Amino acid sequence: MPGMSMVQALNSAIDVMLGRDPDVVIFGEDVGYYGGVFRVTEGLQKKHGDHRVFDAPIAEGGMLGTAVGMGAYGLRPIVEIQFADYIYPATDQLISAAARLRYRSGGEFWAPITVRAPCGGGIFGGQTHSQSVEAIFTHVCGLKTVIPSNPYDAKGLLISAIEDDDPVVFFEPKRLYNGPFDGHPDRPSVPWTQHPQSEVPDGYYTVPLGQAAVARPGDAVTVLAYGTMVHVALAAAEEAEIDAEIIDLRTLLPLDIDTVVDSVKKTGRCVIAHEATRTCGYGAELAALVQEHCFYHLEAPIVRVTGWDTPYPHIFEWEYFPGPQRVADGMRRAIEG
Amino acid sequence: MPGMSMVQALNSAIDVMLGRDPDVVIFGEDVGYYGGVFRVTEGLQKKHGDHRVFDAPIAEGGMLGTAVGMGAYGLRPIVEIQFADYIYPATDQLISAAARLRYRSGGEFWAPITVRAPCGGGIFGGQTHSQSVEAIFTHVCGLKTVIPSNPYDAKGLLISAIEDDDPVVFFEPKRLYNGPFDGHPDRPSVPWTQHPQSEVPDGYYTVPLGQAAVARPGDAVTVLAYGTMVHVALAAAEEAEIDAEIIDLRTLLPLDIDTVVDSVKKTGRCVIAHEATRTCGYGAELAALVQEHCFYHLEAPIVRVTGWDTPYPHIFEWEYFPGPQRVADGMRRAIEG
Amino acid sequence: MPRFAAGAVERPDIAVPAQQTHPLAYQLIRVLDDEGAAVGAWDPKLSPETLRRGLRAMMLTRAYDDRMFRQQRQGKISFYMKCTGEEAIGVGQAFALAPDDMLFATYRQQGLLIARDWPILDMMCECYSNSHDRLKGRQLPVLYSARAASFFSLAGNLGIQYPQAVGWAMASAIKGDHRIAASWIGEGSTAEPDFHHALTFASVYRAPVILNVVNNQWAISSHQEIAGGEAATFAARAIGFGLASLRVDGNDFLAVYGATQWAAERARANHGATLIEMFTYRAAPHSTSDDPTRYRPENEGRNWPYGDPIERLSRHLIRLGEWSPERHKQLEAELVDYVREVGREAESYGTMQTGPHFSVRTMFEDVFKEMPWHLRRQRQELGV
Amino acid sequence: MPRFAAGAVERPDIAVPAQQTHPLAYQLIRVLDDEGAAVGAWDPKLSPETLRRGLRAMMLTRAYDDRMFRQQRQGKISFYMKCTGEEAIGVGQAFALAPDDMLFATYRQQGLLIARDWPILDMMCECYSNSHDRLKGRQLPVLYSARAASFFSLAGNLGIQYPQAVGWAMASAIKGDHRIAASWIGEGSTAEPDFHHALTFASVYRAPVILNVVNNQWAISSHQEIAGGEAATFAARAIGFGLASLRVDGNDFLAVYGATQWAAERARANHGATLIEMFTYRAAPHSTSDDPTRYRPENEGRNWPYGDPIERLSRHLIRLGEWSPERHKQLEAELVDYVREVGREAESYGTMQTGPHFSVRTMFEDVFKEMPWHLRRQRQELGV
Ligand SMILES: Cc1ncc(C[n+]2csc(CCOP(=O)(O)OP(=O)(O)O)c2C)c(N)n1
Ligand SMILES: Cc1ncc(C[n+]2csc(CCOP(=O)(O)OP(=O)(O)O)c2C)c(N)n1
Ligand SMILES: [Mg+2]
Ligand SMILES: [Mg+2]
Repeated sequence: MPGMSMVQALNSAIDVMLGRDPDVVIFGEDVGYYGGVFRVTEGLQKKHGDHRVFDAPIAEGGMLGTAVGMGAYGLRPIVEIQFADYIYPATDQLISAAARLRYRSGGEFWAPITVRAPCGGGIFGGQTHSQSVEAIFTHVCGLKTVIPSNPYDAKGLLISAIEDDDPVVFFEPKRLYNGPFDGHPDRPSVPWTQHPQSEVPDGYYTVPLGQAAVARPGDAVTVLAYGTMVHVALAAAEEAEIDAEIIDLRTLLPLDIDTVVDSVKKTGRCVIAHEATRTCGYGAELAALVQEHCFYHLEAPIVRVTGWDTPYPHIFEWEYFPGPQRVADGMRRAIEG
Repeated sequence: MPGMSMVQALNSAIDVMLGRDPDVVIFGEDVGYYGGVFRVTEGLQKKHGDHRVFDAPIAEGGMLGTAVGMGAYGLRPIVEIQFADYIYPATDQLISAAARLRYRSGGEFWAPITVRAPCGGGIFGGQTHSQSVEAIFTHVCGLKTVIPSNPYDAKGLLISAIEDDDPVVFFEPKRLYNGPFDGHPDRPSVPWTQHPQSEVPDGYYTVPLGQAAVARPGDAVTVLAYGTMVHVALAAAEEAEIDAEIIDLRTLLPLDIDTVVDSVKKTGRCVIAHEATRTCGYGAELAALVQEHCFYHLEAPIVRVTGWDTPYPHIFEWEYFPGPQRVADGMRRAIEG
Repeated sequence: MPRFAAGAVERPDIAVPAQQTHPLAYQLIRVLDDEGAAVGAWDPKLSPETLRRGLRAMMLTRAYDDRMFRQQRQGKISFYMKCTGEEAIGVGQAFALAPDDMLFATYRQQGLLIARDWPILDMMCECYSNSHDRLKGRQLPVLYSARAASFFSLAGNLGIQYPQAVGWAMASAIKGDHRIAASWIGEGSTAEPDFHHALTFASVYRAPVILNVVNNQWAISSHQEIAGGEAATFAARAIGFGLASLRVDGNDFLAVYGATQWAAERARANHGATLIEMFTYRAAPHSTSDDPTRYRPENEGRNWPYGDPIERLSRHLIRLGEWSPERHKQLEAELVDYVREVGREAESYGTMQTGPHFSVRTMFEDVFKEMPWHLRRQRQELGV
Repeated sequence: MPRFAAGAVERPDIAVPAQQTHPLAYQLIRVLDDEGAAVGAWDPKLSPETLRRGLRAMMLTRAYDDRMFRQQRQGKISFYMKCTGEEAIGVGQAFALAPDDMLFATYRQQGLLIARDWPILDMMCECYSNSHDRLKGRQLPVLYSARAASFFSLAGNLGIQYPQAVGWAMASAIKGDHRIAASWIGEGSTAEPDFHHALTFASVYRAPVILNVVNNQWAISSHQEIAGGEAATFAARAIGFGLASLRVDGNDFLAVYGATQWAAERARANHGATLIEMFTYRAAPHSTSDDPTRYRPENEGRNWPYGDPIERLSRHLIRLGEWSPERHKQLEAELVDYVREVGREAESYGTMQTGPHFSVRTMFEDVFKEMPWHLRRQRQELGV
């Protein structure tokens, strides 16, 4: 059980699955020989061969299109989109084909595809290397959407995604690749090895899709978060000394509604935090659901702390990013009503 | 002031703008010689020439891509996407280019494009001729989204959209093209001519973007709706004898928040109705906003009455469609709490 | 007037470098001449028995289309699309492929299914969305799916099947499988990105796939020039990707068969993909929603120089002494009866308007393999 | 070893039917031979003065790149991309185009701006995201926008500029304007749908546009074969669309100029679009985030048979008696000084880390022409 970074944990998940299941293949831009621009597939082509791990032409739509065909054949393709910001050319194949296939064919064909893409900001990547686009996909019936927050979950969830017979969009917060990030860019960065969730088994295990985790139990307010924002929320709770219950959703669709509802019923207050732009973001759905299920328990309006409704600006990264200060303010607002 | 159908009103808007502004052009599949599969551009090529009104190759992404270039040149292109279901291949150009252009260029370039697309079900079109995809675009900063519910608004809003210097996605509920539709498919269809909102001036006028209309004043419950669902909600209120205040949002982004908030503060109850799939639909954002702004006025959970989270099934169109019965049930739930 | 004579195009070896096929992108492979004789190197030399089976499948396709088109006019189905004039493509290509080669078609290759002896009863039930519709009433009429016939689920979205076929073929190659894939796209739809993706990936990965462009001259109201068909042939699109290219008289059963056989052998022997332009004519309206008199010259269809595929094959068989006008008439009548009879059975399982349909409960199934909580609750909300 | 000799390719009339240019897709237009002489029909016969200006612009581009690359290493900017070895393309093409022709470039044609005498001060301020950055700190370094130089806003998204150029050219044609558009795309990015759309629309609407593929052999770590470059040349992609095609030694300033001039005249005279493959070599890493030693042979760059564009033009001028090694050295030193000096001025307006930047308030501007209520409230929420 060595300490693994999130990159290593993802690499291990793919390695394990390539080893266990001869139908698993992975491809994408720079994924093969080079091992991916974030090194997630490093060493895998050498180990498993270039029929299983290969480079793709720069055509995200072509990758999804061929992946649907591979899935229909019986393979379990994993597609790496180099940045979530570049997933748009693939939306038609993802939405019109992969997500609808089982339904429209009466269950005859399906698309057991996993689409991996680094998401989120925090690396000065500007507006085309920082986006969080999950809400486009959570709106699409037939897709599952997953965003892990730590190495252990990343590996276990990715294995579940690969084994899943439905198409899964798997977003990886790139700011967490090499260490947990609490939203303080000015502080020295911490590697995963010092974090308990970097204890990752070498072999096969799963973290089931559709189950949230309580990242921090508490009574004062419920914070619904995922990906990087889990760490930011933890920092916010600590720094503001608020006894928040922080829920790491892990899977956005299907959502673990029970964990969410139980917590909000207990605290009576709710903050939703995500990096994506606010309007029609996934937080809107969470707010709608929470008020539907917990209306009579809510003591104050649900607060959304999110990225602004602007592109991710290069130089104002940290003014854009919903850091611990803003999350703490949100908690206070939710508590004070 | 003859009675115009929605198709005629849209045709008139485009005709007026082609006449007033030499920079307006319109193109799309079957748009030129034939006049469009729904006849919205009928006669316009003959009248304004094939340099202004023309057929496009079957490439929604290519249409948007060239439209962005035309916009940068100084034209005001209108692009017709034959069905909203086929807008996905255009998402990259729409999101990554059109919506971001003004921002990323520091205001040097912009994309004064109007993208028109028939949306919604009710014509037995199956899952690829029935979709309501507005929530994908309302999530994108830099895009405006409009959905009219009647001929008068359709013309006035379309002229505003064409004149707008930002990209506007303009969805036309195809079930309303030739008559208002109250959600009762079994009743004989009514033409627009019998409806007051078919009184449409021949010439130029605008309905401003960003302003909702109160389709029916009332005190018992607020219903937020747009497009076809406005008529369904009106029928539901009448049939269930509920004194609902029905708001026709008309523009989804930017939303007329004041009209929404004023109404909900008055009634204390809110139903949101749309045809699109529920999860992360535009109704989620409305619910989130309403509880943010009206929490202390709300007397019961906000209710969403929407399409189900499935593809639009061919034969179960009317079981899928959120008809007057379901809207009335929603109102009752919102009233009873 | 035919611009290209039958038998004039040479037939390269299946192992030839793709570049050597490129001149063929500007010619037209034809086997049946104006007299109904089979001439030249592309004649697949089929037995009279096979030819008669091909003829029958084409005629059945047409009879099936005719009835279903009328069923729409009678309000029994919501929509229909015929392939009249294009029957040689679906039927001829299915005959030339192995029965387990995987087909990624458009809505205009119903002939593929019929040639594979897929029951028209099953197809009709899909069109009626009735209680025997295996697609549970979910799809528009004509958007079939038939895994048991190695026929991939049809999409309403133009073009998206094209790279899927390439992906299937890549998978077959990865697995060392002998099966190949074939796909079809309308000439209008070649403008979609999927066309580009399919050609790129087929070239880069040398996928064992046949990519067909059915150039029936029209895309609803748009002439093929709006897809760039005047500036170059659609077969020529292969050149820039180093793929083999053939251009074929799509109304000539023997040419269709011969070219497909060549491309299939080439793919199976691992020499790569072939792009085939099937040059044909959409004799029918685009669909039941369409009125072609609004946009195309009245006599265009009648004056179409390459004739009707059924008449042409029939004439060939007659010339061979293996068929007669009388037998043709008789078969035609038999097939009309047969389709009517099957149609009655299909209707007995329900029509769109009258039902019975699948249970409404099934509306919530198959969105995912297992139904998540939110769909279960929505089903409860609907009370089914 | 050069496979293609300079001066060997014939130069058709600009009004020639596109088909007649298709053989050129498989050749390589070269003007400068190994001795530095200008030979053959494609020699644009430029004045020594113009050649020296071209040389200077290329050398300035390189000096600019070198400094900015180092600035990134020093943490003063977040990211940088050089065009080392490819300078002849941006510079040569800008020289051959009219100053108001509209350019839709990628991140690797900074030479276009420099050749148009766009101030490198302005470019530097963009890279620093400082208080003089006209893009208000919003964009990654190198993603310039310069409307006054008829240079369209660069996107991080590969390929999306390509159909935009076609649309701009269509608009120019609709308006009867004399201006044409030009666009660039990397060979790797030709796999994107936008490439297909651009070619299709350019063909169908006969748009006055020049579409360049910069084949620098690599797309980050992927060799051009992953984009289908081994099966056919990228210039050959034009054939299937009936567009004119040229394939050019992109390291040869004169060939680049000559070919661009030909395509520009052709477009301006309404004979349609040209696809030009600029055959070159990415001598530098992909970007500051990249380590090419991980994926490409060590000596590949050194052994590149087509040489360095700056050395080649310099040698040509020397051979003409219009330049000398001493003047070259001196100019090089001058440009380094000049860039340093401008760099200091730019830094005085702020760097990424130290600022000053634009006001944070501007983060909420330009999303729309007028700020809607929700952005105003979000600005208030941030308290700026
Ligand atoms: C992505 C997409 N865009 C538009 C349509 C609407 N549409 C349906 S059929 C058709 C014409 C197709 O023409 P072609 O590809 O030539 O095929 P044909 O009908 O002639 O067989 C159009 C535009 C669609 N189904 N999908
Ligand atoms: C749509 C999209 N997909 C992926 C990327 C990531 N990316 C940036 S540059 C690059 C390689 C481009 O190679 P090429 O087109 O050959 O241009 P070059 O860098 O060689 O000039 C990739 C894959 C992107 N920017 N946009
Ligand atoms: Mg067609
Ligand atoms: Mg390159």
